Amino acid sequence: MIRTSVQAEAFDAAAELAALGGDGDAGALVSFTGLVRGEPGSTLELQHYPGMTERQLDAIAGEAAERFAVLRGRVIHRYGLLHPGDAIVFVAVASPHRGDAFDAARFLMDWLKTKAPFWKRETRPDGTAHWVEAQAADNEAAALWD
Amino acid sequence: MIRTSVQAEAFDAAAELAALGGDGDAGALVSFTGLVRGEPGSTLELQHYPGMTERQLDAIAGEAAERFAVLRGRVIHRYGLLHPGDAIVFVAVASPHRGDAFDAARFLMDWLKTKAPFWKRETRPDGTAHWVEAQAADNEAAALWD
Amino acid sequence: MKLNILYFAATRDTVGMDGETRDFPAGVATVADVLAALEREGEQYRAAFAEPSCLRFALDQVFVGIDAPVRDGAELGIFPPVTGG
Amino acid sequence: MKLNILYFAATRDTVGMDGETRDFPAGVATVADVLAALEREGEQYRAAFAEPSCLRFALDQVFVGIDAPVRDGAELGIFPPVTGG
Repeated sequence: MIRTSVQAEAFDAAAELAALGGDGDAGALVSFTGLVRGEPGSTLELQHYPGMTERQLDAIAGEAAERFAVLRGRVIHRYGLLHPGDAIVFVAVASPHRGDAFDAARFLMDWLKTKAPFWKRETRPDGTAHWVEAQAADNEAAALWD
Repeated sequence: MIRTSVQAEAFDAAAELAALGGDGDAGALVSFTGLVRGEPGSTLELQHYPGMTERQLDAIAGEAAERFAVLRGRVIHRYGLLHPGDAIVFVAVASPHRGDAFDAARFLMDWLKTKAPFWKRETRPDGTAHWVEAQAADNEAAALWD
Repeated sequence: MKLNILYFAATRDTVGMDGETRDFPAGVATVADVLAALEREGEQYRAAFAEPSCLRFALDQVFVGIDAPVRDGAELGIFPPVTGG
Repeated sequence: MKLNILYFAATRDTVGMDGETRDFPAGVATVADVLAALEREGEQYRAAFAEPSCLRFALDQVFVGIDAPVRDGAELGIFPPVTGG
């Protein structure tokens, strides 16, 4: 019901969004697109844990479908080399009413941030690189759904 | 900063979304699309208060930009005759972080629902028609932002 | 005192017109006074304004309460609670 | 007891490899035991596991705590807190 993908390729958020609308069952469609922030010339590399990533995305999607009224949904997470402005992650949910669509999309993102095995490595234009640190705020956001 | 439109014509949610992404300043892009619910053959007519509608949408957009970290945003509300599955309203917000993007989009929708002068009239396949009643839940949702 | 009154949605259907420009006698000072004056004009107004708590008002396109003062030349919108979005 | 160990992100960089299959002696019963055994093998492990509270673990691709029991043939992932999304 909420289809998930892990891929290196770019995705077409527009086409994904259009596919979820339906023909009268959904009153609300919420999408979240996560984008690479950074100055021109910087890059972001996303590493992930093949196999576990797919399992976790499906588990998170299943939990969302159980907690909220979700008619259709979509989760796409990219890995590999990305540039500022590139889309990293896409979450979209179609629901009868807007409360469930907003809640489910936000839940998916909050859980993805803390439960999907991805790691970001940022390289600045001058060539220095570092692994992005996990944010306490992300754990707090995820904990609100416990 | 949050551009608003009131129009009878359909809009291209994909193009609107793509226009908000930016090139590295935004980390989060949230969109909400409101769709016509109903069985095949039913229709929805949206009446509005020309002049006041534009003023209210701009006021609501201005309030959202003041309350949340919004880099770019878009609000489109349609009027006229619509069919099940048609998009009625589109709200999208680009922010540095996902909390602001989600909050701003939800705020825009909650205020639109209670402060923008639109009225929905539903016609069933058998020809019976009625004005849609305002929902107490919508007032409660809007009041949470007071 | 002249007002340009606009009706919307079910209120428009019950009153039977989109709007009207009307002269009101001295003493009509608030939105509530306007409603009362119109109710004296005919059954369609009495039906449309029967439950004022279910009506909303805008003066010059800004939401106001039923006790808001009206002034000559203003645009007064009368309509049910909004249902857009 | 044989384990297929996978390292990711900064942990991978510090250990210096993507992963390894290793035999552990009897008595290595938990994730914590595995870390201790590896730390005896070399400086790169001691550096990578210096702050175990900053590590996360997955057994057969399911998150577990540091006290989780390991079993022969399992896949053990060792990595920093995730930062996707």
